[in-house]
Amino acid sequence: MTTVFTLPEASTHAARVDGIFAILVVVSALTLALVFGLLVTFAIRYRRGSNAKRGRLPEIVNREFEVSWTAATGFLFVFLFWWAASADVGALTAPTNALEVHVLAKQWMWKTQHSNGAREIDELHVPLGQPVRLVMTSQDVIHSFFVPAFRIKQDVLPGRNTETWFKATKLGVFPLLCAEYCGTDHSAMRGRITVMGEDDYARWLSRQPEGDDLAHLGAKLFVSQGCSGCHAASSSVHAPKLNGLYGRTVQLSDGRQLKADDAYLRDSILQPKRDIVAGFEPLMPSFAGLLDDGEVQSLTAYIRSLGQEQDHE
Amino acid sequence: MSDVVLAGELPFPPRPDYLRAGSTLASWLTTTDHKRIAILYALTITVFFFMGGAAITAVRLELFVPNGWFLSSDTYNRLFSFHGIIMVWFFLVPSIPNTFGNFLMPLMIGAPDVAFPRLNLFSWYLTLVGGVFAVYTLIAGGVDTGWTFYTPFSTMFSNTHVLTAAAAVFVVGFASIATGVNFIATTHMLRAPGMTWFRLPLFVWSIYATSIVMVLSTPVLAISLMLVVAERWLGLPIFDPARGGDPILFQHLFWFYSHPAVYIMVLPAMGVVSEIIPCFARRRLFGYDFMVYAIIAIAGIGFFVWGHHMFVSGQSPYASLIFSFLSFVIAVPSAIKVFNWTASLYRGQISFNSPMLYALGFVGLFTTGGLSGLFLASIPVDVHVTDTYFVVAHFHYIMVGGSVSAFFGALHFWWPKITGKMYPESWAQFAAITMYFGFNMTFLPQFFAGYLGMPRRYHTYPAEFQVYNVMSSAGAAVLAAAYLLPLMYLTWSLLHGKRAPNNPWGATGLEWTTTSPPPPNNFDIQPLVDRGPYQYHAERESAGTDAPEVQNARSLR
Amino acid sequence: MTGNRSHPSSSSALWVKNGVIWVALLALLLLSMFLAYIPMGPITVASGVIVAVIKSSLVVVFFMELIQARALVRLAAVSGLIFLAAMFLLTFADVLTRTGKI
Amino acid sequence: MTDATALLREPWERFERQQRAGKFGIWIFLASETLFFGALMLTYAVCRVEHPDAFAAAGRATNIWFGTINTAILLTSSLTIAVASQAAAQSERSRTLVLTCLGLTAALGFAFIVVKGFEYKEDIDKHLVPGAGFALSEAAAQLFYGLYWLVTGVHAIHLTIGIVLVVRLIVLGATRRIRLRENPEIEVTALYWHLVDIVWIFLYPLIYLPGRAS
Repeated sequence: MTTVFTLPEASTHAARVDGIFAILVVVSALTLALVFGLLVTFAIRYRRGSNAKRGRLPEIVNREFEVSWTAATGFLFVFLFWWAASADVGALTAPTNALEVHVLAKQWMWKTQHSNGAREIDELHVPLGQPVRLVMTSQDVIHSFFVPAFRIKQDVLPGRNTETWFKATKLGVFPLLCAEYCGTDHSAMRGRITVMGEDDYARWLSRQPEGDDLAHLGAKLFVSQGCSGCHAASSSVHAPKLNGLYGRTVQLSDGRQLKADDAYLRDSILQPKRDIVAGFEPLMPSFAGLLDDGEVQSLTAYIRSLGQEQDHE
Repeated sequence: MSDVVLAGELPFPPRPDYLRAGSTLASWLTTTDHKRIAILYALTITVFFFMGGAAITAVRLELFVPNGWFLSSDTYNRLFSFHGIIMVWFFLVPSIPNTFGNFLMPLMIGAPDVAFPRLNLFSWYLTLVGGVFAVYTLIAGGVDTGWTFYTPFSTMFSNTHVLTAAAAVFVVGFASIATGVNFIATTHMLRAPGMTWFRLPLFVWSIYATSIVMVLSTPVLAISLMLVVAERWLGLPIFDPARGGDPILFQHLFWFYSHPAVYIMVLPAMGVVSEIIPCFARRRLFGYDFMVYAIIAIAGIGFFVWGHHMFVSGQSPYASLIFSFLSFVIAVPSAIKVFNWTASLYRGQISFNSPMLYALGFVGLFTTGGLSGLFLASIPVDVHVTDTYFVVAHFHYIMVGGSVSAFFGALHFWWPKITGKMYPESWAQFAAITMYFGFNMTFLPQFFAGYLGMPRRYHTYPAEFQVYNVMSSAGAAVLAAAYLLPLMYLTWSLLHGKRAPNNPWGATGLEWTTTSPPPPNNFDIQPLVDRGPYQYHAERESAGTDAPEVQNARSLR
Repeated sequence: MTGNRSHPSSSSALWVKNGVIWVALLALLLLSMFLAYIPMGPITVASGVIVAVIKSSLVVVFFMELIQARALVRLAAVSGLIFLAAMFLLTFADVLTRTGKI
Repeated sequence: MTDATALLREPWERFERQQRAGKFGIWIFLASETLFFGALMLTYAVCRVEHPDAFAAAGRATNIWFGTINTAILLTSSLTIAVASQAAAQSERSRTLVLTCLGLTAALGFAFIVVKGFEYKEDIDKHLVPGAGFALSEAAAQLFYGLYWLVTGVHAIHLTIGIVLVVRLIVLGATRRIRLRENPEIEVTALYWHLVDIVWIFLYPLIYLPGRAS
């Protein structure tokens, strides 16, 4: 049982967080040294009965003195805020070429799914040096995807997608933990992130059981659930066509405009009456309760692939 | 020190003080005397303090080994939830305002009682009813949602006694609103003639600010718990994700109360320390008006920073930036207070009685807790350390290192005034020092475990964190022992303690001008105030600590 | 006399003084109902709330006599609203700028 | 000086100070009630911003006539208790006026509860209770009705407390066990009643007016 004393910096973000952490440690150490130092020296020097000099406070220690170091403290804190905020704002959105992984959290396990359909439980294999974007949702309560080595943590909410991203910079296996209390086995809901070399990852990926990738799975669902009846390109029913839909801005019946992203597709499947496309009747039945989150993610991937085929021709 | 005989007045014939003004149980249970109600509260919160302590002792024992040894995960979850709920709402929130605030605030402003005495007794009974709900919840099997009651776990997935736990907190919430209303009205309406706002002792200021925070934030807690109960018990969907409910909305409502709540817990402690340090350093408090503005600033800005609990909850990054900035801003008043306490020691005549040890301990531990708060206010670091033991260490440094130390400091500082008996000084100093080191041994390792990635509320944890947990559990044993010591020697002092004079510490303040313990209506003659608080003059004193001129009290009638 | 609450002496004057406010309140009620049926998009939604604010101000100022109350009481009345406004502002700072809507 | 010393109570020496403290105390409590109902309004506002169409559809399903009549009733009750409170503050004989106004207020309050009862019955018949057989198709409409039942229920409880307080004043006043003239309790009860009325003034546009225009 090796006790851990230092945490590996295994992602680009980790280095930046540790930088800010170090500054804050230095500032705190100085302040603590100042406060403890003053406390101890005053306690010893001005203990009752000592023959140190008493009397009125020296003139300089007056109102301006207090105002000035209050302002100094204020500026220091605002500077610290700016320094921390700038690092945070920079790391907000994942780079566009990020590898997308769908994470599904359910009471007390992690299900990860690569874009080519490879599925893992409490495991995630990622390539070194390539940004990975995690699109996460929960099937029951709030969980939290926490990888200490990458310094990332993001709550996973039911009924909604939350995202985070990282770019691994060290090979190895790093613990994955659930950080938001989620019931009995909250402390058992742990996993491992394995960072592999570029080619090892490709070999590992190809060896995965040839489960359909998300898009093919989505295609099957598109037919079996009856979506093709109205939305297929060949169908005569007056319903919005989905080819090339992904990424386009959609004109809605009440005048609003929405970008057809993951969240829009997901809402249209689960709550069709929410955003009705201009020129169409709200006839589509809701699939909430009929499709679980994994199937919704596959359908979304399939609809996205419709858009991409158009770009290739 | 001889009793201070008021200029030219014969000592009044001995009358029964408030303790002996009636000895039947009924006289205690139907009293409207703020001093007796303070004693009732003191007993109530002591019982809850040791109940909460027992729960966490079991947890600390369980965490000696990575995979636990005598608790199931469910029991573990109920124990830490019970510890949280009891310590927050049944000990820390009422601890200083309802006991020392109730007892001392009327005395310090020269009033015979609080503005609404019957409302004061009613809020104690509300706390009792809340306590009954809490004890029922414990006996019936406990609640496992943590003290935060996050949805949708609390509404849809927990099969424990969430309803009675929420009812307990709901009822005790209204007790603190009633106390808040009472104290605000008292501070405004019942100050002695001459006691202007800037002659108020800082303890009264801190209780006044705490009351405002209590009155304005607790209703939102009542609503958030009512919504959980409505959804769980009446089936009215409000946070149900399947029907479009927003779990983050619950967190907004909950933290809108729960961050001001931590200022409800620490502001009175700051008031206590601002009374103790000048008295034992024999010096006027440095920068009195800055300390007042700092208290008001903390109470005010305290309402705008709650979002720093939700940086990783899915809250929008822009809101997180706003909350992060406001959280850095609120650190400034706390820094002012720490520097002013330290500066108050300069050129003083410092004596190290146990209240002073607790107060100095408070300044040190509160500074550490406050600085670790800076880490949590900066978003990138908070993303890494939130929901880990780093956060647990942060808020324990402020609540246990700060508020509980100040509570024990106040307990020793005003013990002679409340009970009329002196406590054994050497025992008290030993307990204070043990508590200081026991506390640090318990919570310092948690900072490291937290940064290295050990999440909070974990029954079983990765093996590499064992050494930190063993150190913390060992420290907890020392801390528990340190908490039992005062129980023993203070009970001893009640029975065999030396008779306390009116002003054993030579302190200024109206509460020291009346007898110890005070008569039922506090003052034989209405005090008149013509100068500010803390009239200590270190330079005129040689080695002794004879009492400086107290507020001269002249007959008004 | 008791506090600074000067009142018209006779009871009929009382009814007239308060009756005027009461009529105004009922008129505003009907106005808000009427405005709700006019399709003006967000203005319709806002009209309901604005009329409610006017009605409640009338009740607070005249029926609850805040206009004659001491400054301290007015401060107490306003303090609740200040922190309520802060709660709304900061909560909506999150809700309105949150991507990945529900 | 008025001989109100009968109403004087611990720890006050002068009646006028006690009266001021009572008024100041109730206003602080009303500030906390503002946040109490304000938090409920915030919950409604956030849910409505996140589900505008569902809330519009749900708003249309409410019966606006019940809402308008009830609002009118409560506004009238505010008038009567205002007159009662102002009459009580006068020095000369106004006891009958105070008692009649308090009676009117209690009656109007009771009328509101009765009308509310009919509305609840109609809502149940129209299956507007969130759960299995919910009438509207939008899922988020159930959020609206979850809040509707809760908010109107909490308001009804507060109104019932108000009615009890007013009836208490009537009974004690009529049997001369307490002095109605310059009794601070009347003003305190009136202020509390006005708050319950103001809460309903805000609930009316939130419950009954959404979605009327489309």
